[in-house]
Amino acid sequence: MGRVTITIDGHPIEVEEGSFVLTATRQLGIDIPTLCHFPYMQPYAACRLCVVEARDGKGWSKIVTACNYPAWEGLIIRTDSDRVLDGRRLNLEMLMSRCARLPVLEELAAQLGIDKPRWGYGEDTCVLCGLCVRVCDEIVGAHAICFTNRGIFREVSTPFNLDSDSCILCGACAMVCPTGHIQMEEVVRPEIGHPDLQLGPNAAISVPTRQAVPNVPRINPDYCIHFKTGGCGICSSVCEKDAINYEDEDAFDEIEVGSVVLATGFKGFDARRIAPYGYGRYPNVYTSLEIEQMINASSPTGGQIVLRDGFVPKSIGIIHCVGSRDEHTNRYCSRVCCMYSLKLAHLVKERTGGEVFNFYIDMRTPGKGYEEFYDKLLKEGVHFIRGRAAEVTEWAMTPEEEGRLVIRAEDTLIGTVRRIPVDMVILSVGLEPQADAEEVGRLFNISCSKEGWFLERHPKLAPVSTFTDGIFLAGACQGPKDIPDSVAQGGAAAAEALVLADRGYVELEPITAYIDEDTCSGCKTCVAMCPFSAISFKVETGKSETNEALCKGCGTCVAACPSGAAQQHLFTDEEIYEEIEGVLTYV
Amino acid sequence: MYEDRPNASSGPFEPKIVAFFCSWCTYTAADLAGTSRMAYAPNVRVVRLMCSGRLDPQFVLKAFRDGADGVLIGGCHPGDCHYQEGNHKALRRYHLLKRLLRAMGIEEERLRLEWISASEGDRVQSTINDMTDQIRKLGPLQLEPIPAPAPHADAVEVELKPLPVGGVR
Amino acid sequence: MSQTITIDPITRLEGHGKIDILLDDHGEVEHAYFQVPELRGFEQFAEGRPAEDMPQITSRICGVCPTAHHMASSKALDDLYHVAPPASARKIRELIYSLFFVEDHALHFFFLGGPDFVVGPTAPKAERNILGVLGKVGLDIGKEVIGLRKQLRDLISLAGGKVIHPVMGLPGGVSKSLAEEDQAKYIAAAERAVKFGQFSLEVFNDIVLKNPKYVETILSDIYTHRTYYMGLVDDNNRVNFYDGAVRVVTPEGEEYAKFRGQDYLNHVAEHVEEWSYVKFCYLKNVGWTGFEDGAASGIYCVAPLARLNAADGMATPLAQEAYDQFFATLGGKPVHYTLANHWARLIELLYAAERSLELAKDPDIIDPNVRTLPTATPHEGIGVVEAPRGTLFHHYETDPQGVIKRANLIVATQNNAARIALSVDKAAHGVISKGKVDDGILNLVEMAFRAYDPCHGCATHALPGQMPLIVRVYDARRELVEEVRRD
Amino acid sequence: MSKPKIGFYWCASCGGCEEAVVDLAEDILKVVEAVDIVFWPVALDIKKSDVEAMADGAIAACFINGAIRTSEQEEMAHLLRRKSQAVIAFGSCAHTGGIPGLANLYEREALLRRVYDESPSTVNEAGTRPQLETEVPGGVLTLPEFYDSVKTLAQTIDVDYYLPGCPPPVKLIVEAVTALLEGKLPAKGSVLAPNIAMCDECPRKESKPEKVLVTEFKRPHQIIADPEKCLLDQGLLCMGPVTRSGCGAACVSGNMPCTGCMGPTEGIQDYGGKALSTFASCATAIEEDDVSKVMDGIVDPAGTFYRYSLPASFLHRRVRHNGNGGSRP
Repeated sequence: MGRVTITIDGHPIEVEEGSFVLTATRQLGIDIPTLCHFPYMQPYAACRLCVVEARDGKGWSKIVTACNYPAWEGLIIRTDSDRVLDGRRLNLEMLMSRCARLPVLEELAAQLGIDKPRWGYGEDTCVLCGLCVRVCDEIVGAHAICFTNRGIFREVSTPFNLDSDSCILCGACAMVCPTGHIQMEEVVRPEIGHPDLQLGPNAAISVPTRQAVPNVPRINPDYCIHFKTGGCGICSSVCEKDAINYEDEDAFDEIEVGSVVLATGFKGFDARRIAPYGYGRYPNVYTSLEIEQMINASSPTGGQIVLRDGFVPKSIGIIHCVGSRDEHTNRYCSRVCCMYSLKLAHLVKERTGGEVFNFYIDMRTPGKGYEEFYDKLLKEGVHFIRGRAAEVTEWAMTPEEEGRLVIRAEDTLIGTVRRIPVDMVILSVGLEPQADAEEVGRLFNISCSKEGWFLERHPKLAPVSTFTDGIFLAGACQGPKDIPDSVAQGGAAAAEALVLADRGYVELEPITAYIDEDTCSGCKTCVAMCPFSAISFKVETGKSETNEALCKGCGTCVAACPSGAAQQHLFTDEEIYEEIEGVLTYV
Repeated sequence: MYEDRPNASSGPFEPKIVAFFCSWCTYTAADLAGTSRMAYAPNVRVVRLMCSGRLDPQFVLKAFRDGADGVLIGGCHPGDCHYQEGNHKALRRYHLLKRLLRAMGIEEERLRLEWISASEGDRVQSTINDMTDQIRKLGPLQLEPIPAPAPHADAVEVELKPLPVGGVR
Repeated sequence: MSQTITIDPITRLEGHGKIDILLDDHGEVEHAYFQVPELRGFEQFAEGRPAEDMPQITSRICGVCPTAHHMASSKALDDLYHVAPPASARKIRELIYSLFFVEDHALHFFFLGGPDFVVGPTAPKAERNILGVLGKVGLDIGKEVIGLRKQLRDLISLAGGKVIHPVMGLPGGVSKSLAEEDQAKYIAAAERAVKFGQFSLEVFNDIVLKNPKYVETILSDIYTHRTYYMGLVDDNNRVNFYDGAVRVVTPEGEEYAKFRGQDYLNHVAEHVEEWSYVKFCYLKNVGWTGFEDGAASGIYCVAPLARLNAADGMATPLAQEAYDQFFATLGGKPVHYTLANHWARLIELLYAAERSLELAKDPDIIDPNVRTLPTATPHEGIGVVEAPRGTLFHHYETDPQGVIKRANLIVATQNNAARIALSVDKAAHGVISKGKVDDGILNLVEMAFRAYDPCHGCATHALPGQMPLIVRVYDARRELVEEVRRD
Repeated sequence: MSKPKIGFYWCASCGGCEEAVVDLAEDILKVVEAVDIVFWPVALDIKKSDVEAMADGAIAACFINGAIRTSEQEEMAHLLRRKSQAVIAFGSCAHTGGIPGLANLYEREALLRRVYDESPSTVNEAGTRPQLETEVPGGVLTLPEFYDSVKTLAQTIDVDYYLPGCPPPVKLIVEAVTALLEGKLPAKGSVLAPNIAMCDECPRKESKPEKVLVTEFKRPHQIIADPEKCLLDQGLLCMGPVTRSGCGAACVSGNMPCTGCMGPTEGIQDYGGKALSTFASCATAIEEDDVSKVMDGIVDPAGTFYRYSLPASFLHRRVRHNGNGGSRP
């Protein structure tokens, strides 16, 4: 089809021949009211509000619906002639007298200057625009809703008015419904603390987490209509780069590497483990990470600090050392909590203007500018109460505590127990090793500390190396540390890895096993011993021999060798006998 | 530092324990115990092996022969072996060796195997203290001395003089 | 002036024996004691060992007759596990055992006991040995002895892995079947052995029986004791080495008892003396009445002479002939002349040779199926065989895992211990007077002893060790007045 | 000029070693031609006094078999040491203690009790025990005393060479005597047998799989062993891998597992400890209780691994215990 030129209200515009007039008017920014129109769906011309006047300039003219009238060469359109407006008013008036007072209709009436329909109002809330039916058919593909009955009894419903099995609860019908005739009940309530993403409703297509790498959206098949019904596909039709690939699947790639940097990070302490703080029990007790999310400008709350009910808290309590420095959970200090708590205190105060109370054991602010930041907060009027919070409770003792959360804590500076009523409690959770640290450690043949942090080869001399050559550590997987430290360690680990890559060869410890040709009887006992297949039996010689490059020097084969033919450099039987004599003879 | 050596003076019986520690786990743990300033009984003398799988039962017997009252073997926890399964080998030998020692009239408690990971410095401490007490109660292991003959007077120059005779065949 | 003569130990026997001869003031023999000064206690350290290892462990009781212990032990294991070896295995065992008998008896006659007769009781000591024998009978024959012995022993190794301390014995059979191609070797060897057996008897005829002086010695009273005799016999009461019932005859030659090895405890008992480590066996139901012979004393005799006395004949033709000649010459059954053991031994040698020939030809011995796997839970097992030096009992008690809890061993020479003591005493009385002792005389004493071919390795399950003969004559104050040495 | 003087002597042995010498058969005559046997009690009447009369070191080489159990044997050993340039410990008993060395698992008293009191066939209400000295009419009878433990020859006198085996294989005896006559003996203290384990000469070597892993230890009477396949691979405790070669795999050719009479190769100080290590390592069990189950398949570790070498082992004998659980020499 070629291009044609049409004129709308005197503005010429070139459009695809046969494309609909409404599209052209929208391009020109000319507003034409519609109720039954939705892009990506076939025009339906049910509401008749988009009527315009079509002319050929030779005297012919006709009232048509813009949403489905095709463009042809020389077509002239008037969108605001009295004739057009009268038609719209009449159509709207008829809709109004069919329905109850609906905001959407009232608005249009106001625009078209109708104060009330001359035939009075009806009760219906549906304008029979058919959007719901069509979205369910054309886009969702669930075919769950349809029109039933005829004439004045026509209405939108599910077949036989029964709950439909084919409905996938996607909510598309409710979304497109112009009048709110269709309501969703309890399907996806946008709720703070969603399992997938701490905050906000989840979209079927979204960027998994902020600072995600790579930072691109991904489709969550659990929510995507396309994966449910094969329908929709709107995202692919709007994506100009056409980067949407529904066929893409999870895949495992094997990559040969010379060294590995482990940066598996940490796991936030599960605040539920400290019942008295009421996390999971009281809706307005949050973990620091949730607040971190909420406070982010791109969060559903747009960075506003709000309670579950959407109100802004007037006073906030921040409890430090949750899951740190605690006999019952973790004895170690998580090291980063003090500073991030201070940061949160600062931001929360800034955003809410409320009173912020910090409950701390000791304020640990080592490092550049940290202590200064603490001072700053003191000046800002953030409250600091020295003492571990005992509990968070709803049980009010005074009227002002009514309906609020009360933090009980001993103020060790003034030596009394205090009750601080707050609207919101933030728990500064500590850092813990990943749940699967043990397995990962095993996988890479490195060991974990008692707490489960990966063990470095030497705390001072080899802080990023491990006991296994070529395996390095970076970040919190090795122990609690803040971002600067993690970055620094990451750099160090990368450098260590580069050293190996650059050198191009590996140095073996000189502790490998060897087999004396002459005394080896070829009994093969050693062969089965070696977990690294470094020993093989040579049929030609009838003896076993070691491959020193593969040998890791455990010496198991040496201990098993029945004739002492196998020995280990630096750990020969003789040497060990001597050592035993040595350790036993000095007395 | 020499005074606190066990048996240094003819005081009450102080057991001598030889410990064979795997370099990756127990030996590191012993280091940790040290750097963590955990004091433990000075009765143990540690021999470092790369892996408990290197432990040849001969070493244990040799230690007993040379005056040890007890022998402690330390390795990585099962599944944690730096060399995958050296500690399993050690376990098998340990089981059989224990039965051998029983037959030889040596008390169970004198040989002990403990899985101690690199991070368990405290267990090195408790294990050593515990074992030392146990053996102090048992008393010294006194093996029959092995008779050693005086070397033959002219053993030194007994490089047998070649005999001026043809061979048998 | 009382004196003590010590013969310590007697040479040319396997094992360690010691004779003390006490003289009274007139230099007449007051009493002569036969002592065995050693003990090993296999019964004790068998405890805790796996039963199936006993055939190999007990064979270390004696390196001269390891095969005997090996067989007795294997039979005890059959009994322990209630399992019967297949015919093939049973025959292989007996074949090997018979071959062993041939070479062992040959060893004794030509190397140990023989010289006394072949060379002569009072011949110069330097000649009273194998080399002397060779001098007398000629080097070729010496070579034949050595050659045959080697051939037989190689064949024992072929089946038993080793000839000294074989390994073939297992409960329910033997560890290895015989290869078809090897059967011929066994037949050949057995035939050679039969010839050798006949030849040896001729040698005995020519050199001993044709020499009245020797015959007189054999018949002389100082080498005679009237005792009970014990030996293993087959269903027809003929001599058998490997299997059968234990038969005991009285000094008059009537059957006194016949019992299964399993019942040995009802018939055999051991007596302990302070002056010897060996225990002295006697017939339980007759009782221990001290060192005296006769029907009233439980003392009995085993080994070749006893076996011939205890049986009604030999199971093979040639041996049967010799058997008849034996009793005809020596005046009917039973023969009480200790020195007749040498002759009896050669008759047994011939029997063993003939028997091995029979078995070697038997098709069963190359049957590949040589084991019946035991299934029963072990508890107690007893095995008995005739060792060259007499009846041999092995008795084990185990836990359900087949680990030995208690072991009891009554060994060939031990049965003879009491009678040997009698013989030594009597011989000493007979040959020594006025305190006059010299080498020849002492040898006459030893002969009484050596005739039994005693093996004190066995007797005490002791470690044999030999010391040259020393005779010391002490006065009453036990100061050495004279010393005669015959190392 | 005179032929070199050779001596044979037996201490606490079963006589098998003597038989082994006799088994040289024709070779023995060659030996007799080549050397002058000056002492061999089992076969020759030669005086101890002659030996005493000899100049020290007059005997070129003396082959002593048997372990040392009595003072008598010890004296004799010392005498022969004096008279001999070279002493060769002949056979397992002299070398490592041998099977009688198993007696070191028990107390002498227990041994006497078992023999003279507990034996079912012994009638001894009086509880008579052999005495070192017994008064009898006209004199006193004496018996030598036994050491409480069995000693090896090297634990008694200085030994120059060892000829292992129970009994030593004829082939090795011949080689030793030849080397002796040709003056080609190795360094003092050597074992006159190949310093390589038996698997090397085992006819079944080929049949051994690349990885020998034993899931269950069998006992010889429990299975009918395949006469071709490696016995260890069939689950039998074959000591071949731990044991010196030189016997031509005699026991294995008898289709029975090696029991280790040839003793260990040079590197090994404690035969039993090493054997234990080897076989425990071959087991496959992982879980603690599986491990103990598999290991219990070896019913008698001490008696099996120290079958011939208990006196020569690090522990030497069973520890004697006093009441309080402590142990006393």
